[in-house]
Amino acid sequence: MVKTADIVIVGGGISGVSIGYFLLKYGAKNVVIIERDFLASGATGRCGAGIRQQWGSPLNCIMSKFSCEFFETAVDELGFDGDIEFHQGGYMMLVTTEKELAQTKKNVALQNSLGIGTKLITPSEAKALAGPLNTEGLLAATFHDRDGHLNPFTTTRAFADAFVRLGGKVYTNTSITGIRTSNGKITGVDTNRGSIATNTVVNAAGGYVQNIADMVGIELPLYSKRHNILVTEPVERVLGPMLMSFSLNFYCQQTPHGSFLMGRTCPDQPRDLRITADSRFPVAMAKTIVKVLPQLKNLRMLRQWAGLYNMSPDNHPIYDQVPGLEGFYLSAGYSGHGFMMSPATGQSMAELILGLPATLPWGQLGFSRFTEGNTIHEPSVV
Amino acid sequence: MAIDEKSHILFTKPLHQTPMIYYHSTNTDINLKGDYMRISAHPILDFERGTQVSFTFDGVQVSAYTGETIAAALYAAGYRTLANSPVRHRPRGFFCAIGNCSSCMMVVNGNANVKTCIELVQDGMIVETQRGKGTL
Amino acid sequence: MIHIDLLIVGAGPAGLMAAKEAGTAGANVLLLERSHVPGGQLVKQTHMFFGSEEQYASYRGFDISEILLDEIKKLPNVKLALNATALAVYDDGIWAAEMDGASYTKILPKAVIIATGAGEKSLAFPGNDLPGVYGAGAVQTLMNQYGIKPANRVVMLGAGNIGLIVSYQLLQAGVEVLAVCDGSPRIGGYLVHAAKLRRMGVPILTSHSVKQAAGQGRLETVVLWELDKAWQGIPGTEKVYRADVLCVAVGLSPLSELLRQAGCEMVYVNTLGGYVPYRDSFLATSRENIFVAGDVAGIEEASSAMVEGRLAGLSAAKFLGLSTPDFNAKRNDCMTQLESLRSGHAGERILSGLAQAVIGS
Amino acid sequence: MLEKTGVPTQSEIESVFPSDERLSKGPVAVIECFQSIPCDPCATACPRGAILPFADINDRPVIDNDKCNGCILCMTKCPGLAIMVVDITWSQDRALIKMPYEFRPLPDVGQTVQALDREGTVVAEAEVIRVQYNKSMNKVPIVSIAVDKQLVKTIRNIRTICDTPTTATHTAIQEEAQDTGIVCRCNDLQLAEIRALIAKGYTTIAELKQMARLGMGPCQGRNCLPVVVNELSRALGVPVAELPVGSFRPMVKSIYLGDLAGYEEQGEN
Repeated sequence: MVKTADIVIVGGGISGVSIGYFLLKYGAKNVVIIERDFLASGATGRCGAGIRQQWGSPLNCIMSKFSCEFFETAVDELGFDGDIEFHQGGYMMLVTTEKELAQTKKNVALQNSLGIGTKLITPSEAKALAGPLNTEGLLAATFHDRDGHLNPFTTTRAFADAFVRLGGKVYTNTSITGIRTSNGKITGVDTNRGSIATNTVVNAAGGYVQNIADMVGIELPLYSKRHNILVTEPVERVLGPMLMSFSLNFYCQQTPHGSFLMGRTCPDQPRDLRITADSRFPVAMAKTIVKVLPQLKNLRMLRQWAGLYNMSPDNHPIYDQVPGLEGFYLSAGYSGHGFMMSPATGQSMAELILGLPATLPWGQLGFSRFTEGNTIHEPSVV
Repeated sequence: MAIDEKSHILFTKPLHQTPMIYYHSTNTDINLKGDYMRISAHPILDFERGTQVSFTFDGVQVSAYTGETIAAALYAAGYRTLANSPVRHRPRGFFCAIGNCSSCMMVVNGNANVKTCIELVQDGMIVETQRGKGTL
Repeated sequence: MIHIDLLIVGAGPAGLMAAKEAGTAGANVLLLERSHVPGGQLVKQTHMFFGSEEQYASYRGFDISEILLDEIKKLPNVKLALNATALAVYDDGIWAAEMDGASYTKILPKAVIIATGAGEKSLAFPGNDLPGVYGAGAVQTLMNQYGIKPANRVVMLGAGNIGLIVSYQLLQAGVEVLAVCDGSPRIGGYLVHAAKLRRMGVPILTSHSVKQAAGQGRLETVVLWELDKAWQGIPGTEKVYRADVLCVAVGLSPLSELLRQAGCEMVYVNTLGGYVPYRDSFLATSRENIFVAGDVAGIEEASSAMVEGRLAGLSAAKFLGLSTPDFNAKRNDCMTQLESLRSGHAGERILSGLAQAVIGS
Repeated sequence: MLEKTGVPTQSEIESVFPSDERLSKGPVAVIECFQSIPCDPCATACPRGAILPFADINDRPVIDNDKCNGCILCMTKCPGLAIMVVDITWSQDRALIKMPYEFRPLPDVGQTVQALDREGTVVAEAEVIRVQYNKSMNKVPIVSIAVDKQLVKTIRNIRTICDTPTTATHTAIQEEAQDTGIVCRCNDLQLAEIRALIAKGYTTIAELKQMARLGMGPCQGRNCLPVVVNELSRALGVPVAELPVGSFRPMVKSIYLGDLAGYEEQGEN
């Protein structure tokens, strides 16, 4: 294990490996990723991995457009020898209430103005794009054909392989046991395999960021909560686009492997770090999905699991240096969208840490927005 | 619609490109077919068969007895291949016969992935060889 | 939601005995059996059982199943559900099950006995997925449960008790057994079983394994070869058999998924067949209301499974506050029987395994 | 040798046979139980007490040859079918052997059958003298055959249908070098693919699940995991007990979404 590093990234999920990759791409040296378990073992490996550019705030539109375009060429950019399984079958958002329709029209106008080619479509157009869809009760839908979903495991590997090729070091099965500070500055980290002297630590520990912040006595304005997902047995493809609806409370995709993967927001989820399966979820999810995709009643659920959403007060991430501790950076609070935003996360954090000109509006995502009343409103969050 | 054949494995080159050979499901052995295969004289056991029913397998009429699983009835009728495996399209028969594995999954009455080693036959069932992952 | 005193998963020898014992003590019991017939592996055991009178020695397995079922039918507080599979256990104590093969339900039991048994292990060799390469237990099911002759000519891989017994049963069904082989230099099963096969003219090839299974679309040929002391095949020792079935009897592995989901602490013990739960000597796991019995707690003979089932039934009843005046006598009897079943040469491996899995008492 | 071949040696057979003196006095049981196993039904099977009581269930049976009258009661109780009765006094030149025979068809009285030794080799012909089979016999028919007296310690079985058993051939068959055998039937993964992934650094079950969908199919890993943990153990030089096993998630068995959706309960969310 190295004794010193310029930058230590805590967490080998999609955000950590993306930050690591972009740091090296923009000229940083001696960057280390410390992962407690194995790559993508936390929320990344448990997420739905949907990719969409259909948002209601300009910030999210810009960040997600950057990310989606990155993923389109990621295999080449990262020089990956595998497949990240980017299925660009489009993302279809179903609208079932008048209020939702009004907001959706505003969102589409915003998206179009920012170069995102979302279309507002009729129920019959939606049916033509998603054969198994039950359009009963559907007022309209939006569709953007460049959205889709990815394989979170291989995408993480793609970043990690590039990071290592550029000289980065990844230490898996390695836990941070302490963070050393001196005079309000980071001086190093301790791990179960030794200590590393460094002046910069990036806390990208996903659901566990507070555990890391606890080591330096800092309370973050974030909390983690459980989110449930289930997956079915695989069948030949019948569903092209990824489906989602705020009013119906679900998202669902058919992966390239053939399985259907779906989730919904469940109330009363624990806000601790429990990621055990929820006994209530399968029935609730099944009731929802067989209404939207009636054919799925003849498909079998294979497995369910849960992961952590790291939530922020305004459902937007924090990309910032933690006030009061120089060299301690935070990239967290993605509120369920960390995977799809991960290229923007990497780009933003690299620019922030290396002091580069901002090409993305990460300046709006600092801690000060909470104290100065500049929180960001996103009307389109599950 | 075809599923990407390589998607199951990400870093290893396929060991050998398996051609899409669908082994003939009607590949029966005359010596292993029909009621000859149903044991009549056994030193220990007396087999009480249920009532005779029939179902179709890939369009061919097969007779069976209630209380038999689909896989058992097909076996007695001389059929050994129940499915083509999901990626390599190799012929598959049952393996565990008690629902522990996935070797015997077939299309039954239009539903794919039915474990036929534990699913009992019913009169008029439509049973088909499962090719690959099956369809919804 | 079904509220019940005791949920027992699996109506094999262990589960049936557990239901009988806990039911006799007065517990309301729901006994789930995933198959359409109760009895687990007993229903296809046509040989006489070893052991002692208390474990129905000299009775044939399928007869024992009938005896136990008759006793359970006498207990109105024990409900046996067939085509009923326990699907999941959650941290809120709720269990999910598929009932009647088609409906989902939730169960909130006060105590649970896991008696799910074991599954057959497989082995990787060229051609191992050809139709005709089957688990030995699978062939036994086909032959003894459904009365279907599985083959004309069989090669058996494995000379443990399952390999030997199934080979003999194949002969009884009129099937020619070409050879029984085993990678080990010694016959693992009971020698009386081996002797029964040998005097029928079946060769037993120790230090031999399968090199390859081959055939066009189905098994036609099995190639065996001799293994050296490092268990590597020796080129030039190949023997080729024209067989239509190759049975794989390379051991059993406990079906412990539910114990995992329940968060029971597990340990890998090779001599018990794989991952088994830590338990006390009365079969309580690390989760205070979950008990185990039979092969899921470690692969042994069905006679031990029956005694373990009885012991787990007693332990669960006691946990439920239902212990009867003769509780101590019954429990001591179970302990004595288990001790005796495990006391001989064959029990040495089991005892060494249990030493790693049994903690406290 | 017995442990390797399943066939007792001549001295082992001699060790369980009564003396020539006892044999000359009439029918007597011979128990070929050479291994200590937990089994004791024979100890209580004899109404005359000819089989001595066991101190332990693992004891091997000992016959009091003076009490044994060569009846068949113990034979039908022995799960190992290890008991036969020999009577060298049955006729002037032939001995009678009574043995359990759990096969069909049963021979007819008077039929000439092949007599086999303990390796199944035909050593003589024998005449079937008696076939005993009734309900009290626990489905263990007893066949009595008359054989040459010289062969009482050799013959241990009969064959009623006389066909030639198939033996191994030496036809060369095509080797499929690329086929290393299926480890996972659900996702069609071969052993070589798993080994390649392990060699690439995916050395936990959890990572193999992610990268190859190992153990993620409808069998829920029941079939592949026991094979793969041993592969990992061998490749890493770490005992299986020390390997992390990954997670086990609901459901144990796949269930239709339609069945889930049909469940009604108050308080679902």
